[in-house]
Amino acid sequence: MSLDIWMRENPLTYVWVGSYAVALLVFAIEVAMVVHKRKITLQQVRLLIEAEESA
Amino acid sequence: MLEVSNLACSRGDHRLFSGLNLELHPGQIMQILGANGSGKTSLLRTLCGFIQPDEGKIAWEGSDVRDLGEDYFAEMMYLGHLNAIKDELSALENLRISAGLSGLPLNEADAIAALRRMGLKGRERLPVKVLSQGQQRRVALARLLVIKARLWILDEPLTALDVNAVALIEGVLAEHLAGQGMVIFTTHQPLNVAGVRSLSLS
Amino acid sequence: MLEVSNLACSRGDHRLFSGLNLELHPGQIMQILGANGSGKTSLLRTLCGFIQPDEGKIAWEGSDVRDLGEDYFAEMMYLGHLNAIKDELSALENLRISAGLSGLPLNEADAIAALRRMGLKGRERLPVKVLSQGQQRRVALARLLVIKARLWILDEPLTALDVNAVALIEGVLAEHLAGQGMVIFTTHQPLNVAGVRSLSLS
Amino acid sequence: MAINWFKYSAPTTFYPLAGKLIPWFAASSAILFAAGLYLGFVVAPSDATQGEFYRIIYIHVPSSILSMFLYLVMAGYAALGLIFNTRLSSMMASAVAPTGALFAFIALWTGALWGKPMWGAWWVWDARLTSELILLFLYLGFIALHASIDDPRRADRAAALLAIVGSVNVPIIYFSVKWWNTLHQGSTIKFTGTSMQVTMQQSMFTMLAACWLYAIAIILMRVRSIILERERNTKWITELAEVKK
Amino acid sequence: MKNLFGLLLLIVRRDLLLAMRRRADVLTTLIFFVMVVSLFPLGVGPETDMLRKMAPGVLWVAALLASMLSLGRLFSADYLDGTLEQMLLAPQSLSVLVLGKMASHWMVSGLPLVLMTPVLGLQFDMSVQAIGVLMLGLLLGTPILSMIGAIGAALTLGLRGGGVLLSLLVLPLCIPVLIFGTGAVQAVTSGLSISSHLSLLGALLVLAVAFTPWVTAQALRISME
Amino acid sequence: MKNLFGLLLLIVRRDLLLAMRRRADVLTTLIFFVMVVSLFPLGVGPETDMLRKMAPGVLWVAALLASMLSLGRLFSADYLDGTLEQMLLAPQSLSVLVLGKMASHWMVSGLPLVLMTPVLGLQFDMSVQAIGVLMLGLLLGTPILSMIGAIGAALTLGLRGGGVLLSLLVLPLCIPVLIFGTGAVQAVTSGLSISSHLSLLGALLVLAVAFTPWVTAQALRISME
Ligand code: HEM
Ligand SMILES: Nc1ncnc2c1ncn2[C@@H]1O[C@H](COP(=O)(O)OP(=O)(O)OP(=O)(O)O)[C@@H](O)[C@H]1O
Ligand SMILES: Nc1ncnc2c1ncn2[C@@H]1O[C@H](COP(=O)(O)OP(=O)(O)OP(=O)(O)O)[C@@H](O)[C@H]1O
Ligand SMILES: [Mg+2]
Ligand SMILES: [Mg+2]
Repeated sequence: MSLDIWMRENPLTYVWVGSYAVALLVFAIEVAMVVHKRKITLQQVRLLIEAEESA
Repeated sequence: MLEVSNLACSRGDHRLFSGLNLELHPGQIMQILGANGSGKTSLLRTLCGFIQPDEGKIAWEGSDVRDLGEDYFAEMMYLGHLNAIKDELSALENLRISAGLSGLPLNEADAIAALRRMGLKGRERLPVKVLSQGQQRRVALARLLVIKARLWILDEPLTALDVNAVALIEGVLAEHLAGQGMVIFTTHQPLNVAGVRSLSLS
Repeated sequence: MLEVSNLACSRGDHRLFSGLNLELHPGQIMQILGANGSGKTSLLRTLCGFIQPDEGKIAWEGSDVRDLGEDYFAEMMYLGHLNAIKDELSALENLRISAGLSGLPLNEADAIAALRRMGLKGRERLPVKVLSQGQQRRVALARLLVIKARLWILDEPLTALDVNAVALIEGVLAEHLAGQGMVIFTTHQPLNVAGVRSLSLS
Repeated sequence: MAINWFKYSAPTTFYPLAGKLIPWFAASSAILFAAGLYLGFVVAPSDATQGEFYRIIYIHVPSSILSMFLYLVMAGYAALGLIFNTRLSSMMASAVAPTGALFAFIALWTGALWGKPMWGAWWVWDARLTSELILLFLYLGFIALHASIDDPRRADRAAALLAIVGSVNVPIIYFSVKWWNTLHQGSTIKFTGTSMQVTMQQSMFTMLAACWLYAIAIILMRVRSIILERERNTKWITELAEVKK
Repeated sequence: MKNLFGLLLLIVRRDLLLAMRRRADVLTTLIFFVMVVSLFPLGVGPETDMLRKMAPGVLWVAALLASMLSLGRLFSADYLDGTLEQMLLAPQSLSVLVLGKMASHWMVSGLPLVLMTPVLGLQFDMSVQAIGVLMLGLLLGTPILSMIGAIGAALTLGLRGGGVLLSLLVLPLCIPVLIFGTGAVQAVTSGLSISSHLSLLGALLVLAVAFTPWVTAQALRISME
Repeated sequence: MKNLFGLLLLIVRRDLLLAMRRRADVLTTLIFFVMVVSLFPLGVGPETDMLRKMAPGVLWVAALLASMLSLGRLFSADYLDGTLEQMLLAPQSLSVLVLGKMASHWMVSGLPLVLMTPVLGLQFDMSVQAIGVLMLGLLLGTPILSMIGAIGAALTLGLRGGGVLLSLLVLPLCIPVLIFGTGAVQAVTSGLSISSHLSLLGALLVLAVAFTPWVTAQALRISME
């Protein structure tokens, strides 16, 4: 199959794109999600505090 | 004697009550008052140990109920919004099983007598699911007659009951109090029992 | 106009009622009386078409309700023992969805106004499961305010409501009657509305 | 000492401390990643039998190790939270779970990518692979249970019980799977980790350290959000600088 | 017409909203699928050849079970809290309403399985072509499973142990889908034409869309009596 | 001691009585098992050799799924109608009570599967000896499934989508049972000794009896909060 041949010809690309890029992407997504979650949580906390102050 | 000191309880972000104190001595009855959502059910469930209070202590005969565990359960009985009866079983079977669970096996004659007293004559052996709302509640309330607990915790016992049944329950409560029992309950309906103290959750 | 003639209904081996007649004209309100298990719920569910009567006829504006089908449903609203609300959704979402189901999409502002009127201010966006019994019942009852049905069939609408809520419902009923609506209901609790006729299932 | 330990187990002190530590962990992790990649791809020679493919090892092995180790960490925190009712431990447990699951996923993914050139198949039902897959399921179970309970206290306690039962079961699973497999199949083709070259070993350890530090940094970041969310009613949260802003 | 479509949309939106609230549900159906599929090699042994042959059968059976399991909830939640009563009393077409519920059920529990199939196929060492046909089959077949299942769900409403009873009623009806679906994969691996199998599946799908909503609506009315 | 035994008996009697009232339940678990097992030949194709090899795995997986399905009801009925609250408030050992529920669950949903196995084994052309070992394995293994499952059932109590979530939590934990159970059958067909597999299963069973009731009791307390 073509993937097999390509893989044997470009082992480093295969390793890089297949494993390291994916792993780094996963890390990046995780970081992005955590940062986003922090932003959202901070927003919610502020909203809650405002609501309490006005009440 | 039930003694609650400085109890605080919250659900979600919402503080329901705090600094709540109450004492209930043998022969006393107490009604928890409050609007919808003021925390009556939450208070009663805290007294049963289902909900962990944020602060405060609940003591039975001087010891913390959490340390007492099953010894407290043996003296207490809770009747909540749910009837705790099995649809497929008859009223008779239901009553005998729940007595057995409380460690007080009940013979058939006694069980039938209790059900009759609750106005379920002729319905003892029907599967409970065909009974009306009020009849189902009566089956649940029949436990008051057969389980010998000193402290009764009743959450809206009168739901779905007609006037006759309400009168009956009033009689049962009075009897229990006369025998040095204790009752703590909630209801939104009028209930005529002598000597009711009340505690209001604002 | 709702017209019931010679209705008979039985559950199991048990004849609940027979030869029952009733008429309900615009602006009228009728309470079904009866002890626990006398067949009130069964009667109301028969009027909705959930239960097939043994005998007799139910007519709406002169035609049999079974022939009318959806045309009857469009003019009628039933509120039973169950609240028909989704635990996970908020009160607001619940109300808007049930209005949508009845073919009357509801915008957010109106829905909020209705919920506030039911005393749920500040609780509109909480998931319904965290509300108390009485608050959940209020969410269900908010449908009375937004769904424009002429005939209301209410089975124990006051369950779990506190005194304020009961007064509120009394007001809503009076308003509906003034607008030529019709109401048929059951309850074991006292309800103050002018002009209630009653029908007793012995 | 004991006093100190308890002091830092309170969210109030832990939150700012974690905030100060995160940049250090993150920066050293990034540096080590760069170094590890350099060592692994430039300095280390290619393998005699596997050519360049073996270089997957530098991400595969660290993530496999972390995925297993983090499960124990998670279960440990959960147990602490359940037994001593310390809020912070439970929060740590729920902060560890997603990272552990992701490392398990990376281990599976990179392993599969390695399997294709080595075995000619993306996946074989080998003992190690299968138990890694089951480990991922255990993580997902923990996360799903925690997510489907709304009351955070109940969620913590229920998920903790699950994690503890799971950690008792993990060794049983591992040995049963291993045994199941070896009974049928003489041997699956396996990479024999024969006397690894020094540079290979160095790059492996560098990458392992990098992943470790990354895990610590991200877990601390996540736990800070969790603390904010859970403690939003308390006074100290309202007085935080980032909240006031 | 427009009104009916609006109703369909309302129901689909509502059910998807509910599914979002209980996001865990969606994921767990998927994970259940993955897990059942992964259990088989553990029970049967790791021989690649045998696993490859079993694969389409295992995946189809797992998909069937996963959609069966999630069917239990299709109406029962609405039944228990009284919403279903209100739906039956709604002045709108019950069949359309039911169709909406079927559609959202499929989106939540069928579609993710289809999307997950390639990964599992690779685990069983299936060829890319076979995986393609398997997915196509599942894409046509899983909606049929949801629709036939809905009839069973409506009939077993409110009966205790409904879940198992449901499977009992529905599984036999789903056997043709299973046979055509796996047949197509077997055809492609032995180099035969797949069109007859897939077009039969397509025909079943059309039939199901035409009739099952109405039948389910009737079943609901019977169950509510 | 006698008191605890009396409680155990009370609970078992009660649950069996309930099961008798809903007789359909017992039957349907069994029929689900039979049906899942019979679906496989349909999905996989009729080659006897392959089927014979698959048989223990398929039967075990089906048993696992069937007991998973019926687990959903282990506590949920009691939870919904409030009986479970009363059980937690009973002045009696909760662990013993839970053990009673586990025992009756097994009698209702595990034992019938074991008894049904010979018939299904013959359908897959298994040897009599292999069937014997399979049954023995199931006899030791199904109680473990009920007991591990009970933990999951207690943890997922009252959660929507409980059934699938339950499988997600419990299936991975049950894998050793599956492996030892099928391992024993494979050992006997290849002429090896079965005692090690079965004694491991026995050891798991003893461990489960010792610990799961207590863990489940804790899980119930957590879930009722
Ligand atoms: C999806 C497939 C794979 C999975 C899930 C997987 C999983 C694992 C796990 C869990 C470990 C354990 C780490 C430890 O024991 O310290 C590991 C280590 C390792 N794996 Fe994989 N693996 C996979 C494929 C492969 C392949 C294809 C190769 C090479 C041909 C490979 C080579 C290694 C090596 C060399 C180690 C380190 C061994 C050691 O330290 O004892 N893995 N893998
Ligand atoms: N299958 C059956 N066999 C015998 N009796 C039955 C059966 N199904 C229902 N019943 C009886 O029919 C009556 C049902 O009444 P229904 O629920 O309409 O009462 P209700 O007037 O609403 O009472 P409540 O005030 O308690 O709500 C009950 O007396 C019940 O016992
Ligand atoms: N997770 C939560 N988030 C916010 N509020 C909550 C949460 N859980 C419970 N509540 C609130 O706590 C209160 C619960 O009260 P409880 O059920 O004890 O009321 P009650 O006094 O018994 O009322 P009723 O008379 O209606 O039965 C309600 O006001 C409810 O809205
Ligand atoms: Mg209440
Ligand atoms: Mg009634």
